[in-house]
Amino acid sequence: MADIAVHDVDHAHTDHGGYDDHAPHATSTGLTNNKLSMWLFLGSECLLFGGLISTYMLYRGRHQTGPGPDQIFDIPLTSVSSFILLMSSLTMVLAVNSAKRKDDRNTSLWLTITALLGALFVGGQVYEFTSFYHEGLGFTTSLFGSSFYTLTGFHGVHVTLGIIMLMVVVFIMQRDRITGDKAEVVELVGLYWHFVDVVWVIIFTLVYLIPS
Amino acid sequence: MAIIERPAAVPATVGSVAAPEVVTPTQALGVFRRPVSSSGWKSWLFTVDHKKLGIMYGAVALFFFLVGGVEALLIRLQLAAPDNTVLSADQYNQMFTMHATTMVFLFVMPMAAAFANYFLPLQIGARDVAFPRINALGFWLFLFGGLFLNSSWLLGGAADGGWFMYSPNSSALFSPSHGIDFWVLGLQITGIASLIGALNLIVTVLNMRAPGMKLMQMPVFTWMVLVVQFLLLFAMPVITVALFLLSFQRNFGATFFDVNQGADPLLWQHLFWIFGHPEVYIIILPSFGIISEVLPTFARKPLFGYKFVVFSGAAIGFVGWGVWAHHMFASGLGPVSVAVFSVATMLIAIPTGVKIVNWTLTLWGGKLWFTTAMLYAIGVIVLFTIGGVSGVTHAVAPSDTQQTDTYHIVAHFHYVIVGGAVMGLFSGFYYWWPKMFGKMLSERLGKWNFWLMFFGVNLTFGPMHILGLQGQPRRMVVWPEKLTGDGFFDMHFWNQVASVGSFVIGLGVLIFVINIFWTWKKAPLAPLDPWDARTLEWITASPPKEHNFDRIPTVHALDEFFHRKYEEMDTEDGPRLVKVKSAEEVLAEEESHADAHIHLPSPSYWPIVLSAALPIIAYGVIYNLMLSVIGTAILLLAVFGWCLEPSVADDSDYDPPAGGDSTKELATLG
Amino acid sequence: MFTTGSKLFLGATALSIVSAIVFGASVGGSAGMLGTIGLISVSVVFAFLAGINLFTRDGNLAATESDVERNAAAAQAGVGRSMWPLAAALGAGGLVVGTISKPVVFKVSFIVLLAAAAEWMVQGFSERVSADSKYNEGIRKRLLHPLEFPLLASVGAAVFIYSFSRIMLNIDKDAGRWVFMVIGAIITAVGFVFAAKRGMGKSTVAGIITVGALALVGVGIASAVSGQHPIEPHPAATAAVCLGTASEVQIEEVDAKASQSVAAKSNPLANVYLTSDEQLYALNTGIGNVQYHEITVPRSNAVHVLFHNDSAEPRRLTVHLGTFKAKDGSEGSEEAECTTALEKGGTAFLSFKINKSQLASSTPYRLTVPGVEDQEIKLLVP
Amino acid sequence: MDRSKETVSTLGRMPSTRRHWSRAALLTSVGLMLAGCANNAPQDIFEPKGENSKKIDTLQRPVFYIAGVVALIVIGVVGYAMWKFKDRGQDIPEQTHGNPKLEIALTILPAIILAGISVPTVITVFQLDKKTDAECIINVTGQQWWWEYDYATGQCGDVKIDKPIVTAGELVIPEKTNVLLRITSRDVIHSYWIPALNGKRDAVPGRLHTLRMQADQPGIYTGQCTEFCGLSHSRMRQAAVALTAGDFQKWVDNQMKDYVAPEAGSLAAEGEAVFTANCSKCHQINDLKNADGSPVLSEPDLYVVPGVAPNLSHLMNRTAFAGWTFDLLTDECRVKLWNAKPADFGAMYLKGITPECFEQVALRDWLRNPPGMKPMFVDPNNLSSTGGKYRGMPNLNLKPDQIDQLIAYLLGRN
Repeated sequence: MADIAVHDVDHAHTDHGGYDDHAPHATSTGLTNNKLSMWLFLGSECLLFGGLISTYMLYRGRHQTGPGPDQIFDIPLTSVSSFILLMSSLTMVLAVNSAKRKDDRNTSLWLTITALLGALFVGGQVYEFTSFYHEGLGFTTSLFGSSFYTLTGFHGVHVTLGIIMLMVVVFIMQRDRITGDKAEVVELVGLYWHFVDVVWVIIFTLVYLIPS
Repeated sequence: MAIIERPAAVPATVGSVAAPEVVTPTQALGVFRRPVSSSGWKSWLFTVDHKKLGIMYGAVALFFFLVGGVEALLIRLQLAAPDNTVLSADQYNQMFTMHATTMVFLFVMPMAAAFANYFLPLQIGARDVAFPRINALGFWLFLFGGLFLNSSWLLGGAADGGWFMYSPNSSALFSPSHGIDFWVLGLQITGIASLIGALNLIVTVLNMRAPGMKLMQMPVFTWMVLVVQFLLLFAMPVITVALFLLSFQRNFGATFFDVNQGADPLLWQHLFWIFGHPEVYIIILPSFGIISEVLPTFARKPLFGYKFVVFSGAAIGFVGWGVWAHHMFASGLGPVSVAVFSVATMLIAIPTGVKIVNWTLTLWGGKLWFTTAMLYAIGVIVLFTIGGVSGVTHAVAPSDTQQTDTYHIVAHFHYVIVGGAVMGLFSGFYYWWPKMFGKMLSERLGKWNFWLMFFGVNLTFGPMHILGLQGQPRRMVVWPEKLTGDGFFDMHFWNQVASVGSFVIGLGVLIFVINIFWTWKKAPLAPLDPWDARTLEWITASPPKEHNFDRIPTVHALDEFFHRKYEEMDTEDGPRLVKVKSAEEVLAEEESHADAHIHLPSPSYWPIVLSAALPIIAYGVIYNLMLSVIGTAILLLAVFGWCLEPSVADDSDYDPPAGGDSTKELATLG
Repeated sequence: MFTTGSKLFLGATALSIVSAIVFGASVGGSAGMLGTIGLISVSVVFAFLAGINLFTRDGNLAATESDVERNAAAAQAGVGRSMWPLAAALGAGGLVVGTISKPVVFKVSFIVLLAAAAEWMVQGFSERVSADSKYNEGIRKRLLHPLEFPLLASVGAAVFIYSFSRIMLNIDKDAGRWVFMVIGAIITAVGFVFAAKRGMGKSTVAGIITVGALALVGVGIASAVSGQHPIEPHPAATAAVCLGTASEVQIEEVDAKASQSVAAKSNPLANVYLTSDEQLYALNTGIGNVQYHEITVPRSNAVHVLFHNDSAEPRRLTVHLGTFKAKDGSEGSEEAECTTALEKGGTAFLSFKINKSQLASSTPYRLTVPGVEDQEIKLLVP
Repeated sequence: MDRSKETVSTLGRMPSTRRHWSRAALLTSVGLMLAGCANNAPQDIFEPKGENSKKIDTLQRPVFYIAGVVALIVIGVVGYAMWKFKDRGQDIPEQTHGNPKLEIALTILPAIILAGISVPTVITVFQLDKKTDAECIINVTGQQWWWEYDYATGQCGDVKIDKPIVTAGELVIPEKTNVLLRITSRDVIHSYWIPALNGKRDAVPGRLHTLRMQADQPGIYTGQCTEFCGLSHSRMRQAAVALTAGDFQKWVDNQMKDYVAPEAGSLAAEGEAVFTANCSKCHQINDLKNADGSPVLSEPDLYVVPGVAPNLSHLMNRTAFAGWTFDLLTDECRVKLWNAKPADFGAMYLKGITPECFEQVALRDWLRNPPGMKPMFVDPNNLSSTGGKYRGMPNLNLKPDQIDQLIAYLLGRN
């Protein structure tokens, strides 16, 4: 999983190309290199989650031992956490907005709020996993256990990395280390954050809602 | 890589307080300085220059080519006699697994990456790739991943499940050594290298083309590399998922392929081949690109049907996603899937055929100059055609159920991969060597090299068609003196021919290695434009300067360089092409308008540090998770060190330090 | 003479050797072994670093000239305040406490000590880099930010996440949802309020958010200490349940909210149908529409059967896996496995493996549906 | 590549002495080399012997011809262009960028050829997958490194099977009958392939795949596991034996017959005791009784990973053992059986392994040290990954006299 950290951070942040620093927008597509690569990276991520979701769907209902999804899912709780994650997309939009208006104070504020909401979501997931484990669904218990924990775990790791990225942007902004285009950095993290949210909506629908 | 434009050096004083002869920061900081050297071993270790990285990619890939070649020779030695005992069954299984893995992941792919790295920015008139440090990271990940993978030989045996690693044979129950763990994690590491490389090159091509260069004016090599990068971008995550599932199963007890828990082993096959079939095109398309550069150059006319070649390349890349199950015709998919994938597979023969037709028609009516590069390119047309038509025979699904997993398939894909991909890469070596090193590979040795390889390939893989059609399955450690029950089956002759052939190929490769050393030590400097070439990479010095172009060329046409050299003149005999300028004159004109401000990124420690962390994590997964924790700490440190590092080195990093009021900006983030 | 850096590393070497000895002597077992080895490797590393420092004179030939050292501006400037000695002392104290109390205290103290030492070292080092304190600060940041930022972010996130999940585990399950929602709402609302109130200073905002987060962490720690609400494991289907001899309550628990569908239906050995008039038959894979009441099952083979319930009653499919003598020769009881009870139209996989020939079992292998009389599918196991 | 049928089929089966002849060919001439390649190859995919493989053959033969012709044309054109347009000092050619009409034509041409191929392909795919006309069902299960056949109860062609038959290595089927194999595996993926009768089909654990088999006339048709399956992949072979309906009835009757106990006091009777003590842990011999009259039940699930070992009740009715890798017939008898006319084949085959045709060497070697003959995962010190179970047959350290006794006993298992 650590390697995912590598991609994420690489693409969220930047390197300077061979082109002159003073004209960062002189690209053939009009998108900056960073933004283009973030889009491409997210495209690639789609297939990562596509593979994991397919694995889960293939094995749906094929577990032999241990509790099944309908027996352990706590749909109201997960609905709340899904809603909280969606709210964090809203606060992320506000952060991007503030960043575009060069409003440092509110950018930091909204980034922090987004990170807190994300952390709340992950906290809910940790709680959920702990409960499931005590209810008899371990990682190695059944096909359902393995594929469920792998899929949602990968998503949880993505959210966690997103939180770390948000926090680091806040730190760096506090210490005035961004001298480039702040708005773009915030926007890149935002793109990633929205992607992770959208993936969750898909997971929530396919994994939690459909079998019940 | 040095920064071209540095602030004027100021006296080495720092600080406003008293004491004029204070310790200068650079001296006090010692090893914490950022690397800035542009020569010496440090300049290679910490470089972010796409050309240096390209050369390192190439050198390491060649090394792994030799490793994979030795493995192949051992395999053929084992199969040179009935019931042979050169290798034990276990060793043989490791050998063919690692031969395939090494050749695919550690030779052909990175060798293509080497050419792409070196020539793609040059061909589109860029000063570097979009993300130079990520480029460096990609190389180091590939190197460390490859070394990690091969370290399994010394640590209890390499992977023994075949490169396709079908479950459940790959589970710990059936393969208890750590070999497969090394394989999984090693491929995971090199996979990251491919993925970030893909991001980088796509952005480079889409965003950083020289002024005036439209997409349809890009050289075909660039085009094919672009298609390949898109394939990588979408294929790598799929194999990543498959590898994660497998390693979770082997290392953490997950149940993904545990049949007793109700799992379906075909899941692995689907995931593997959804990656694996695009992988075939990932392997072959760069070589198609190379010969699409070489053929026009030595036929002295543009590529016939440029648009058709480009679109057929893109079509191959696209349709390549819809044919993965043709590797699984015998897996029991059901008739509907088999029929659909069978027809889809036939479809892909059409764009491939288009390419062959266009290459042939490029030769037609040309003025053919048979250099070694040209011979290799023509060799690709011939051998790939043979591999292609035998491919059509297995697109026919019922026929494939007779042929799959026999030597007929081995023959087919070796004609495609050795005859198509590897010969194309060799064409690239001979064509671009003078550009990369300023010296030409010996043509005399080159011809020997080519003919030995050409005959060797046919001698090795031609007979395998017959063996396969006679029913010899693949991956057999021995073929017996007599098969049970009949006693007549004669596999001796063609197996022995194939073994002899493999050593002929080996000899050819040896001559190539000799050629490299001869060229390095003895060869004179090459002329600026030895082949009368056609594309942008030749409008600069050989080897190119660090910043590639003194002035970024403005592009007006496909084959820009050719059109700067030649113009159509009216003569008594009608219009004729006449050389109006020499390459030197073209270059001189460019240099006389050199850009005043050129910024290049500085070298960095972080790529190599970051990539070193991954094998540590991987060893930890296999032996002790504490090691992984340490690796992760190094990883985090490197990632953030990376992010907080300015693209251009601080003045104080230079010796003597520049200091003063630097105007240099930090990277966009931190 | 010893340079500043090498003094530091020599001290660290000595300290780690001593702690290795103390630790090795006091903690036994494999953990002790591991820890001792770790500490010894740490001391080797420190010794190595000390050696390098001695050899390179801190990377600076001039540093050996005592004049320069004494005259360097930084050497004369007052040393700034530092929290690291305090942290290091705390860590060292905790280390000692840890060796005699809980290992977690030891681990945490060790990490604190390590972090403090690293910070202290770099700070001390950077303060002597040059005469320009601003520049020195820059050096410190350059060295430490890559470490501090991700560590602070991930540790912060981890503590927050952990605390919140402990709260959720501590309080009642139903109340948890509300708490979850309320905390989320508060965070969002606070965001909007602060965003609107531009008059508030940055530090006020940061302070309030920090206090809030700390409160949550505090409650979390308290919750962790007080334990978690009871979570019952789901009962698994036992032979008694499958054979219908278990109590009603047990059976109901097993069937509670059972899954009714499977996504992939490829290649089971047979599809078993219970028709609406409660007739049981099997379709053998690979053979058209012939209804079977007898299936030959190879031994030791993981067999998947797909059960479709078309009867109006909730029904389960049970496979009777035979009765075997126990090791001591006594007669055993019949073994069985089953699906959960399916509603009408539900499908479920039943997987089983029969290892012994039918001769070995005193009862026949067969598929039945509890509650449906006289319907069975014989399993022939040669 | 495009090997035509002519060379293969006209030469027919060649006696084994010709092998040396073909070795000489190796050194002499190209023509002789081709003859060498056309040496008798029982797994040649161009020699179909049943309805299904003939369908494949009819489909693939023209494809091979077309493929060959296309390759020759391309290579010919390239060769001609190389000669014709060699640099002889001519002008630099006109910089033409192509000819769209020609391009489109040359794109459509292969499309038409492929469309022509694809229609019969799809039809054949569905024909070969037909499952509704089976006249006999046999479960085929692969494991490391041999095949087990379970004959399900019911009709098989004209023959009624009353109780399940379990055999290994050699699949016996009635001729001219649509047999449906239901293929699966107990451990890793294997692939069942009898080239003369049909294409291959993977044996995937947890899945059941079907494969049609039909043989036009009595005979023995060999094949090999074609999915890589571990250490002894190359020593996992199989054969299908087709018999006339009458002969098949006899074969079934023989499988059903009661256990023939060896004469008391004979060498074979001692062998029975050795077998019960050592071999019966894994290998089943139907109706073998303990001294107290209770049935001897094998429990391979306790000792080997796949949980089964070959049923040896009628070992001497098969012509090879250990994954159908080592012969039980002497060379001479094997050649006779193999070259038997279809009409005589059944009788000869049903005789089984008679003492005069019994090739003892391989079986003795096998009993002495199985892993020495066939690499298997049976090192008793290295079984941690399998929970103490073997993958394959371990060395039982039998003494020479025990081997003699066992051989005598097994010779009676027909």
